[in-house]
Amino acid sequence: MTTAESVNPAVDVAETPLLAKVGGQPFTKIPHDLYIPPDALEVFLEAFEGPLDLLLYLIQRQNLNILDIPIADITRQYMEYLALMQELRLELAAEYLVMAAWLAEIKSRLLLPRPATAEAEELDPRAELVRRLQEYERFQQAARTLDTLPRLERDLFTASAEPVYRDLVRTPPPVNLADLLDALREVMNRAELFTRHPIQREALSVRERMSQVLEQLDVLRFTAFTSLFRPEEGRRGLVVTFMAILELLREALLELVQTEPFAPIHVRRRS
Amino acid sequence: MPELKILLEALLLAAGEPVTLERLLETFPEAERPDRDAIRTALVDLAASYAGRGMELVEVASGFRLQVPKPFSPWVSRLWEERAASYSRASLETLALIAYRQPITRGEIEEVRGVSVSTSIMKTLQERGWIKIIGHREVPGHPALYATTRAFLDYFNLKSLGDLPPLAAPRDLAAIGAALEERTALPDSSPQTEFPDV
Amino acid sequence: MPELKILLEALLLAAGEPVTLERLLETFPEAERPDRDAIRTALVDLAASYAGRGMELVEVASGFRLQVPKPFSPWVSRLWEERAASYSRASLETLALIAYRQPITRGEIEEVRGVSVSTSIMKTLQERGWIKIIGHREVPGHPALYATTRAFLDYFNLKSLGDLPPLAAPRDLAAIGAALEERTALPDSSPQTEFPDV
Repeated sequence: MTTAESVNPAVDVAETPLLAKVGGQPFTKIPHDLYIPPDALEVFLEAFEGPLDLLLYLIQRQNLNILDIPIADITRQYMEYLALMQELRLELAAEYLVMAAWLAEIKSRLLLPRPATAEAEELDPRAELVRRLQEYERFQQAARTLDTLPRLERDLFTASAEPVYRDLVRTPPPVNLADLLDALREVMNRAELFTRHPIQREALSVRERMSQVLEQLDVLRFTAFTSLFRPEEGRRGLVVTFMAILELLREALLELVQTEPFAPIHVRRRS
Repeated sequence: MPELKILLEALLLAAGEPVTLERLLETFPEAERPDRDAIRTALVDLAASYAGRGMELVEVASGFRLQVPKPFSPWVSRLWEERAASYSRASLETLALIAYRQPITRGEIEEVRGVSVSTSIMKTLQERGWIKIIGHREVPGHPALYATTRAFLDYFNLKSLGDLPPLAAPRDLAAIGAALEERTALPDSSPQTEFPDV
Repeated sequence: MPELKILLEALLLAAGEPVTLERLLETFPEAERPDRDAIRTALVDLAASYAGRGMELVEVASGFRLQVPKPFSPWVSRLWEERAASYSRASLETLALIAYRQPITRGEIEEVRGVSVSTSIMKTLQERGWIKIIGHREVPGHPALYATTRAFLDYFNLKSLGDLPPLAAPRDLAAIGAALEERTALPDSSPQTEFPDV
């Protein structure tokens, strides 16, 4: 850490009276050094985002590299801030106390002679703290960078023009042939159930059908032969219609026209 | 400060709604605030610059607004195409009956289905362009006769109604067979042998 | 049909949100649909035509968007009474951790920050549509795994996570240890056995 850039505006306020201390010079009793009105102090202390943030602040304020942490000094300063917070009855997150214990542990381990045998594996007791501080510092930086990215609604604005002439377009649902067949099968099966009731069908009369066919025909226009048949009537109905047509033909009431072999047959009423 | 005309463009685009002259004025710090005439002139300039573009500047009751001109509405409308919910069973049955039994009246469909067919189903299928009225049955009430359209065949990738798959169930086959025969077999086959059971 | 470039302008303005190339294509009836390259070329043309104007065409995670460029923000932000929300350091740090370390659990965020992450921060970020739960870690307690969303990228004017500014390079633990050894070794002849109180 080489910059003395402050962490946030709230810290700025407090930083000025403390700037005299540089380069790890011992820190005297905090309350006497802090020329901060009690209200502002509270805001200042509340501005910390946890113990790592407070530690980083203490380190950065003294223009120290994280690797140069004077553990004894920083620990003392940290404890003094903690005491201050407690004095101000600020609710302390448990993490602050955990950090205090950790700092004390590091400090005591640094004071003890290291056993020569464990030399290879054992790292400096500060290493883990330094790692955590560095990691947190990276994301503090990332958060600041993120905040400076051009952001919608603050720096950039979606450009739009009203689509006043917009109509509601609905895409009809897709249908596949299999669904259609399923539906038909189902309805036919159901229809069978209905027809199972013994309903006496009136016998289809060829005579009646003859007049029906005739009614459908026109003197002027040809009608498609096939259109005279109603498949829903079943075979019976089709045959009756066919016989009616033959009978009408015999009686010369209609004429059939087919322009060429296999072409559609058309029917017209004879005048 | 950007050119007034361009700044007004940015303001109107960002607003996305009509903005009054007063509201436009208020976006300037007092010391730099242009007068109303300057804004009006710039707006006129801006409006003229949109000739042949994808937007137009209009003054409506609640202020100045950028809008997408009418000629673009067919494309713009399709931006929000809503996929309708899939068809109901009733719609599919109705469509299937029309396809396999055309021409058919609504009453005949109802007879087979055993329930009434709602007007909205017939309307939906007609709006989709899949069925149409091809005439009226010469019976009392002159009910409309429905048939499927070319669009229906196109949608299902069929060359003709004859390409509709036959139904597997034997009972149904007779019905469908009759429907298909009506269109294809009848004219060229001997009805005497085709219909032995009458 | 209007010129493609102009039509795209109208579509993007009407949409008022990022539009994918596919969605743009679908606004054309199939028979008249331009190919993707034609659209891309027209979009490039269009973007170039906005130089010095009150809008710019950008591609973000969810597609192409017309937006009012940053230099206009002082005026544009005065259009609305409310200031854009600013986010607390805690929120931004949490968001940064999720953005750079996703998928990540709340516990992992807390570990780096050295402090617990309030539920309200996670809720706000989720409500904002910037983060979402994408699964659960297969460890006791099955903690939720958080990741950023497409809306997050859109909001920060990014096309992909790769466009995020690079994170400061980490120093690995061994290096930290070595550096510490070196520093403490200098003033003292036998650092192995004795650590001076620093």
